[in-house]
Amino acid sequence: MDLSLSVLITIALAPLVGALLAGLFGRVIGRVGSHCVTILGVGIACALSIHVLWQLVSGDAKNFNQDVYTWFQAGNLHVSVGFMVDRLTAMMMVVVTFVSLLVHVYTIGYMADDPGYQRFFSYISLFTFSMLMLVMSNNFMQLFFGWEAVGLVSYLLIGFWYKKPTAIYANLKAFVVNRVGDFGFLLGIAAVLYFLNTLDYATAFDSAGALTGRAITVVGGHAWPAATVIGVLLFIGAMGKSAQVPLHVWLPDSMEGPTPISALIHAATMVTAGIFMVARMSPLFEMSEGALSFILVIGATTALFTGLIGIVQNDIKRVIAYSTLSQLGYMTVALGVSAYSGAVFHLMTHAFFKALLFLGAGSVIIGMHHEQDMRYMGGLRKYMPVTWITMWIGSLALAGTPFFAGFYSKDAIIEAVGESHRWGAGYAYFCVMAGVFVTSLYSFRLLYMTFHGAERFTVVGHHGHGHAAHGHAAVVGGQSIHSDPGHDAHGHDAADEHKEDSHHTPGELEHAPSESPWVVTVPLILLAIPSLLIGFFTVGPMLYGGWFGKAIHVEEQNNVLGELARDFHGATAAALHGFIQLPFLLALAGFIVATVIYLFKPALADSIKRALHPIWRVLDKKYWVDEVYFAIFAKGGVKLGRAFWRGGDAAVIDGVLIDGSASLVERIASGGRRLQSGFLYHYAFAMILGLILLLGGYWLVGQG
Amino acid sequence: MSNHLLSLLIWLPILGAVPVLLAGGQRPNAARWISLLVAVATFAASLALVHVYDPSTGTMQVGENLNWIASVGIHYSLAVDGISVALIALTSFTTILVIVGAWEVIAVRTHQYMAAMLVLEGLMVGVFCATDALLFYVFFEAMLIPMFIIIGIWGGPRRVYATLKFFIYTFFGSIFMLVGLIYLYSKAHTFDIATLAHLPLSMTEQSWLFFAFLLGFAIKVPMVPVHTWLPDAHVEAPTGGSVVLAAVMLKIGGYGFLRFSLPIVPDASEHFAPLVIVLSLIAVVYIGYVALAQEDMKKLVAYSSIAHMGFVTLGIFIAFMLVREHNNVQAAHLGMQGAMIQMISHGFISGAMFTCIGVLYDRMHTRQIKDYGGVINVMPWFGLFYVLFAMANSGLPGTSGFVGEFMVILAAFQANPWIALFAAFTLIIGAAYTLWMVKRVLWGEVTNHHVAEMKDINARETFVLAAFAAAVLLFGIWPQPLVHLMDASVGQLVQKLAYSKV
Amino acid sequence: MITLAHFIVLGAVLFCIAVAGVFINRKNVIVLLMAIELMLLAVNINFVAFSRFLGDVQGQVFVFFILTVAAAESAIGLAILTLLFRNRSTINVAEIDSMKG
Amino acid sequence: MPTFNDFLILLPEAYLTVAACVILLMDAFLKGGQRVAIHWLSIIVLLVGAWLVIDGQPATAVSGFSGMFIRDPVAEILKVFSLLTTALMFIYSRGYLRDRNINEGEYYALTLFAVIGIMVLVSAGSLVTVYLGLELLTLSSYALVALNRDSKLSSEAAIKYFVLGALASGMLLYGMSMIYGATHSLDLATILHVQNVEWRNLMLFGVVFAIVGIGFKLGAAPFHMWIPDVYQGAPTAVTIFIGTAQKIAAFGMAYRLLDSGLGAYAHEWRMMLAVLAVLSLAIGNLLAIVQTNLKRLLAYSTISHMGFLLLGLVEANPAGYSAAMFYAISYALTSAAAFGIILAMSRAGFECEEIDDFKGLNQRSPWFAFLMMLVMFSLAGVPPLFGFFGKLLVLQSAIDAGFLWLAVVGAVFAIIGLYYYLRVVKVMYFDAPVEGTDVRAQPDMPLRFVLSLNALALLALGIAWGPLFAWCQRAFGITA
Repeated sequence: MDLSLSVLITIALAPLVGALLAGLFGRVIGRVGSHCVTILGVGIACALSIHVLWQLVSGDAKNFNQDVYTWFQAGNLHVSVGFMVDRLTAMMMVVVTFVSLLVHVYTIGYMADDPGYQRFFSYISLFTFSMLMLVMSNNFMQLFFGWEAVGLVSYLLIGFWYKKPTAIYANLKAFVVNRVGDFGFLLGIAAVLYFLNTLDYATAFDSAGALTGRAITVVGGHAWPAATVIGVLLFIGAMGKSAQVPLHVWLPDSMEGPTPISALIHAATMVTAGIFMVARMSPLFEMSEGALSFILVIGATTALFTGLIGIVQNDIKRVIAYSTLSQLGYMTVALGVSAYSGAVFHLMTHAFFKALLFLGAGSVIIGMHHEQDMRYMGGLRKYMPVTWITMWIGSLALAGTPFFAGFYSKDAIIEAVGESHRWGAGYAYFCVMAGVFVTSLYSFRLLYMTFHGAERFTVVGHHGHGHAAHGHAAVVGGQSIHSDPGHDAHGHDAADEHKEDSHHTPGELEHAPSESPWVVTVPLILLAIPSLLIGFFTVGPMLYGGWFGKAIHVEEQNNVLGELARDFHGATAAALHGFIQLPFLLALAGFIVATVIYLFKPALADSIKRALHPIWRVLDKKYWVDEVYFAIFAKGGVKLGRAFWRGGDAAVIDGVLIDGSASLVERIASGGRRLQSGFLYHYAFAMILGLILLLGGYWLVGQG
Repeated sequence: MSNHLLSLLIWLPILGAVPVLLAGGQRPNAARWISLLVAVATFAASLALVHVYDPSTGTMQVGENLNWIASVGIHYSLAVDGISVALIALTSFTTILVIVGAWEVIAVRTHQYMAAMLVLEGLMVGVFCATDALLFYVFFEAMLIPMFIIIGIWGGPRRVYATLKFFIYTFFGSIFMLVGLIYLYSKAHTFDIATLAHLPLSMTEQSWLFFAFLLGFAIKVPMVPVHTWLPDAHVEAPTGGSVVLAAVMLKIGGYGFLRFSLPIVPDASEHFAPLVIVLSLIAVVYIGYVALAQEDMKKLVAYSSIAHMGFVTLGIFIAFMLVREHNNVQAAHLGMQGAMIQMISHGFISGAMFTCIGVLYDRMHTRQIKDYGGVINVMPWFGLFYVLFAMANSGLPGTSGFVGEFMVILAAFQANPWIALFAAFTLIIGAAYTLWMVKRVLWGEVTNHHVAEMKDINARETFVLAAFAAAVLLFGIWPQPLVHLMDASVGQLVQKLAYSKV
Repeated sequence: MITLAHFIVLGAVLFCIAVAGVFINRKNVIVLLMAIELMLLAVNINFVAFSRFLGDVQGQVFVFFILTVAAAESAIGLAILTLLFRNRSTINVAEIDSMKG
Repeated sequence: MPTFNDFLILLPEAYLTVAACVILLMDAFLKGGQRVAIHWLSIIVLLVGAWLVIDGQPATAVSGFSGMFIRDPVAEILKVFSLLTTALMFIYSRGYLRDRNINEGEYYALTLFAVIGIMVLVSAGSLVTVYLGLELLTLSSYALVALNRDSKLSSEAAIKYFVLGALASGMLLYGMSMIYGATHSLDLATILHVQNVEWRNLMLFGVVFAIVGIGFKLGAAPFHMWIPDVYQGAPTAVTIFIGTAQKIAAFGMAYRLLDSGLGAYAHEWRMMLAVLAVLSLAIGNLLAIVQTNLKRLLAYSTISHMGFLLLGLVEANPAGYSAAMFYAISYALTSAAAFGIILAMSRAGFECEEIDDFKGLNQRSPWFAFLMMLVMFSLAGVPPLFGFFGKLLVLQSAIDAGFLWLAVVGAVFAIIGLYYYLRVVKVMYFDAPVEGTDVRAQPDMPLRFVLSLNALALLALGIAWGPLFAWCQRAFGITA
């Protein structure tokens, strides 16, 4: 039996309904009411999504593509809202709703005593709705709608603690930087309409062939292939959402938001929208070598250089954030070499283990009473075992240990790059290889600094719970750590009472860390399972089995995965083979280095830092990208605006033209009034002059 | 009834102003209720118009024609096409909200304020349905009088400068338009726009006429560089004045381009389309930056209005390029449609933005951004609306603000990618200045005790904002009804573009 | 032999003197009245001369009208003059400038 | 020999002459309180006169006294409106005169004589009649201006008016003498049809001098110098007469001389009128900006309006004349209302003529503020008020006449003009009233009522000006 439209509509709308109820009537239905409705909504969506995926996988349902209603019909251009569901979509739907569901549950614990409780649930449900609209869309307009809607929710959530200066700075930054991407994306859509004359996926993909030979002169005289223009423009959008260099700057700052949304939006789902989009558009991207090379280089750069920054971070969430950037880089690289299913595969595995890592980090933060600086942690494994183990699983997956989910996806990408002969593939190969080492280095550094070694915090039990760390920004090693969310998380209810005990010194806890409640740990466990297993079970079909069918289109000559498929003999074999591969050795190296420095000889860390100080500084300053952007775009923009305003509007137009001409008239008038001297003889003289004037005039007329 | 529906729409509010005035300053409540009644009745009539109007053909409909000045051949002739209908509905809708919005806010000489608003409404409706050039001009000019009074009496400290600037600026533009119209009359011996549309004109004549019209309408829109009256007028005007000004009056400029420049001087319009397009793009980019630098909320929104109206002129004149140079009727249609949608949508959004600022102003009596901060802490519901409208203002999909700009950019790309590129720049700069304002006003800790004392919006304000919000969301999520209303008419306009007079 | 031209020229000369008298004189208003009378005389000379040389009597009739009106005119002029003197106790043209600009 | 018919044609004028004399006598005999009778009587006289004019109007133009006196539709309209505006002025002036104990009898009688002068002037068929009508009008006006015996300003105004007026009429006469010399005739119709004039230059000199006379009467620059001082100095009750009926008369004079007489030289004189128009527009509008005295401001605005009126004349054809006449009438009615409001606001010892006297009028008496606003917007030519359509028509005739540049000049100065009219509205509506002053309209019911009608008529005629304009057109033989 085929997919029914009503089911899909339900999937999309259920979270929206939940969001509206919790948002508008939060006060009425209360905290419990709010999380019930939203969880119910997302739960329904998740269940139905799994059902849909099952229908598609079991093969008794055809791909679905149908309009729901006409958005507008201008002339013969028909733009509608509708759903296109194939295995790619269904997989995304499941990932989104599943992670979202777990995050909802997790939030009950994490936000337990936040006054914005209802608001938060409303937001994340709204996000789920937007994300579903994005992935289920069957046309570019709706895609853009979802694209910006998730941006909006991300804006709201990053700024959730709207009293925090850093948070409201970060959300503005995130939205605007994303808009830079959307700017390109919108132009890309315009280009699609221009060349393919439709905004509908199916029609556009079918007629993609029409692009060959079409060209457009963008920069003076030089004609560009249509496909390249479209590809690059669309990908600029992806660069914004998926935080690719140079538009990556917003993602680390987005950590100002509560941890659950870091897991949901800034790791698992939203940031992968770009990857999904490119995969979805594969028929278009396949038309252009140029665009793909562009993607390849951008992705590779992101993969390596953002990873490097991760090594020097001390804020546990930021480490994971940079790791996310780096992993997104990997996915992009995969796209760049036409290994779309590889990218999507990594997207999926990453969604699980990265969400796991974030939620784990969140759990640690709860345990540490909202301390986020790893330098004040250590030895936590005995306090919070569940978190410890699950974090290990997540990190191993991230580092690409054979048999773990991450291994299959990442290894495939690396090999695919190796296979590819596309321009830039060499550079990309180096980057991803080096990236492996970097990844395992910062992953294990995080584990050791958090769970192992000596405790770097002291328990001084005099305050009541919740009045813990806040209002401080520990300044260590020249790096400032933004004040932690916990402050405000607990701060709203009794903000002023908190004022006086802001003498808190980092590393002091009121009472010993403890394992988080079940609402937190259960999601961890539920995420740990797929992080461990999903790769093993799905790698075969997804990567090499052509599981996505026509959803992903790869030109024959680009089909690197096809090459790999030939020497793929099952997941187990692949894993065993993996142990003697270069990537594993690099990961191992990273593991060893991390172990030596951060587990056995912590002193080494500082001495190395001193030894490599210039490099450390570059990384610590994140290559100064933020500073440069701020100076040029933010400050520069305002300066330019003020110049335009004062110079252009005020000075020239108003000053000279408007008020200038007005005062000129005044001056003429006050000069002219002197003619009216009041003396009779002047009056008479004027008349005589007039007479003479007319006589003269008549002479002229008489002559001419 | 329907054969006099348009007259009803014009004269009901104008005559309705008389009892309001008679109610006098002593009985402000009577004045309020009467004017609300009149406004609602007018809105009902406009809905009836929407109902009567048949969008399938897109021709001029519901016409009336009286021989006004037989000896000169000036007619009192009214008719509407889809575009007029939409704008008329917008006008009557806005007026209700303005009157409700001014309920207690306007305490001095309430009756005069309400009466002025009603007269203004009637005249604006008249502009939108006049098919006789002189009748159009009469409404076009007469409109200035009530607005002059509104800004001048109930305005801010520099209201006199602002209102004189507004009046003279606009008059300056329209007087040359009048000369142009008279010139046309002396050739055609009629002011009937439809007839003038078929009057053969040499390129030279067309060029002069084009600039006469351009001056008249560019100032109204307003386009760079004749926009400087708008920020002053907005800053000084009372909230209601700003709302009407932004929501409806500016549209009259764009509407004028459609009714005059486009059909009467098509070749000149084509020839000078690049000029207008460049000016529109300057409006988007340059004004965007200027808005970024504003410290006064109203000025900021005023400048953003200029930037958004840039899309209207862009959409209209891009259509010329597309039809004449690329012979791409489909895209021209899209661009024109986009311009129309943008007009309506900007009506809602700017109206809402100014209402929001008015709400803040009524509580703090300052419009300086720096005086605010952390308003969300004390006014959560207000914050909800404010963020919504801010997002709409920065063109978020799902709000009406997106639709028009989306269409125009798509169309512009087909004429020339660079035009689209500059136009799309609004995505960035628009988000930047709007959300930066939101950040400084709404978010953050409560900055001072004045803010701390602010009360959240009351029922009346909630009603007004909710009404705007409903419109913004409806046409954002489902623009089709609006598009359908105007589509056939737009189609006809686009047909006319191809027709050359030389 | 005196031709029409001579009379015309005479008239013109008188007229110019009169006009000059109006705007050159800055002393006394009386002089203005005289200048005006002179102007009318110049006109009369023209009319008489023309009617004489054209053999048409209308001109001379007109002259009678002009003379009568001139009388009335100077009467009113003098009346205003006395009024002026009563109010300002001066008839100096150069001092009558309380309204200007 | 004049026949009885000739006297019939002259009936309205004759009637008014008699009435004027009667009023003069009554003034001599009536005592204090009874004087009111004179007021109402003279108003009735005017209205009856208007009725006589319309009632006895022959279908086609007729002339009497061997063509010296013409009675045609043009004359009819001009007479009717000068009589009506004069009646308005009587109604407005009563309180003003009493407060300043100006001799009412003389005022009414002199005005009536002046009106007779106007009537003769506008139906003049020969240079003689033109001159006589003109002098009757101006001589009475000199006296009227000086009527306020104890006022320095009004005597100064009177002397200036007198000297310059005499100079102007002297020039006019000089021109007439030349025209007579060149055409051997004083009869306008004959002059019009004289072929191949000997001494064409003489003739053209005549035209120039005639234009000087007309320009002076209109108050067109550079023959406008008397206007500001006379407007300001004269008692407002007289200024209103110069501002209304006399403008109609001036148009009539221009029409009679230029078209009926010198039509053959249109090519020459329209150029000259164009020059005068530009000068008047410029000087009038520019100098009005810097005025602080409302009467003086209105004086300069008159000058600019005469500039517009000339725009109509330059077309030098029936269309243009009808436009110009329409403009003259619209201006007369508007300025009647303007001065009416000044009169209504003035009280004993208080001339409400400074612009600042109107501060905050909207708070003191909103109704009169509203009326004044209508007047100002009508003067500024903002639709839908009467004044706009006058401007519309004259601009149109300028364009039809091929004077597009002139129309543009007119438009430009209309913008500058707008500014000072708006300033008055601004003062009334946006400024706060001056403490300690109490500017209110006189409690004179007839005045309030008629003044309101007059001002509202500007709005009403703005909406329904068709019939009036059609009437003007018919007068010049245009049938729509």
